[in-house]
Amino acid sequence: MNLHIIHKSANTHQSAHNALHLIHQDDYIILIDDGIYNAISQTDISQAYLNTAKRCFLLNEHALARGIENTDKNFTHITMAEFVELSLIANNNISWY
Amino acid sequence: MKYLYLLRQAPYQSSLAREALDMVLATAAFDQHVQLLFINDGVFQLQKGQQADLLQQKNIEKTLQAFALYDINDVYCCSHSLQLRGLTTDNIDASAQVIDQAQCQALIQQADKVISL
Amino acid sequence: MPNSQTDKKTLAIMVLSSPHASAHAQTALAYCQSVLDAGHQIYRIFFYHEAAYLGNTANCAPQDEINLSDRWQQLIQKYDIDSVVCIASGLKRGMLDTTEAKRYEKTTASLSPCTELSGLGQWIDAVNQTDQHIIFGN
Amino acid sequence: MTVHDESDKESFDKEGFLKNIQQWNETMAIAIAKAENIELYDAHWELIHCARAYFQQFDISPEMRPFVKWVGQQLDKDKGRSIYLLSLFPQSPTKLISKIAGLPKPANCI
Repeated sequence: MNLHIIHKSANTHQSAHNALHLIHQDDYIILIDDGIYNAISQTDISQAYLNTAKRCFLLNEHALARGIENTDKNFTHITMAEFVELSLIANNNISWY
Repeated sequence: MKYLYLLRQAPYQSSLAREALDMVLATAAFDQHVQLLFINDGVFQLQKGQQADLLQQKNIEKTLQAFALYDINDVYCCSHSLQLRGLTTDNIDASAQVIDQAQCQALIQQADKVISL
Repeated sequence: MPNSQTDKKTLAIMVLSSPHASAHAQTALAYCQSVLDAGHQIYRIFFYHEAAYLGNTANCAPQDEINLSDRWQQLIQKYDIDSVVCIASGLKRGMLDTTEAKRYEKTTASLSPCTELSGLGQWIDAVNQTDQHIIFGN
Repeated sequence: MTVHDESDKESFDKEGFLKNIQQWNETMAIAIAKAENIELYDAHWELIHCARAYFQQFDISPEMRPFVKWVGQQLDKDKGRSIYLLSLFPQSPTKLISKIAGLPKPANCI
């Protein structure tokens, strides 16, 4: 399992879309920073992530900081401590910024 | 150790493309096995005919020619990225091997260390 | 090599963002704190590209704003973490220690003494020696 | 000895590197080499020109291993060995050759 870390909003940065091409069916993704906006429900990008990756996470405190509550329920909210553990069990962390 | 670099940056917009190449060359200079995947706007680094001196910048295309001296021979380019940008193999450096999505993913799977820049 | 007695791991961390260009330098700081809180070990932090500015001692933040360079330097000191500002990135951006200030005939050494200027070899070494590496972009 | 004499202060920095590499010429190379206690013979010049060609060709400064390979390709296989470079430019050959050949001062990056 590789962990794809998505930092940017798909609305402004192509990198959020570009990640899709390299996400393997066994890979996980986590949305952090402005990547959080990509989890908003019923957006094309949120569905694309959910259809591509094995599991999708988002960093809860970054969602709260932005006041974002309407995220797709299939994204698992995790803490920074859980993000750390996730990044440590991955074969590689692949950052998209 | 097998390193795979994902080179995603267009050459002259910021200094990151150049600094990524510096990292690539340093990795090779430290006797690590280096593989490169030019992907997304990174494929523009492979574009032929760059005249970076017009921007008073160092020429990325020239630096790519030094790969062989560093024993960097596994240079790949994402076909999907080329296609989206209206490029063909005729436009890019001949040393890069054009590969499809499954091959890109396979490269990542078999690398020890993946570095995304 | 992974330590099989415990699940504690070693990490190499690269930061590419300056304090103000994006949120990533702050996210990286929170990540590092969380790594240490969990008892894992940071083998080395490598500040590359715009993150060279995180080694700056000369920036002054208003009292109601966070001074991210200071926070990084405090974390590094508190946990005695090995940290490196890439010398090529640093020199270009005016992050000089006393040796380099002398070498380039500049009057000010702006780099925090808690970090050092060194080459990319320190990053390659860190990636080779650790269980995991992670990059916080620009 | 780094700075050659008072009149050179404008052209060279404290370590004896040329400040403006556009100004480089062979006379300057001789002066820089002399300050490093090296007298330049044909074998030295060959490598100096080789380093300048490397810089022209790749837009990067020569590092030991790739440069050794380059010298082997450009000159003679027997010359493409680090021991040969060391015999002519002791201690740190690529740094010294870069200095004498008017290439950018290395950032001590490696």
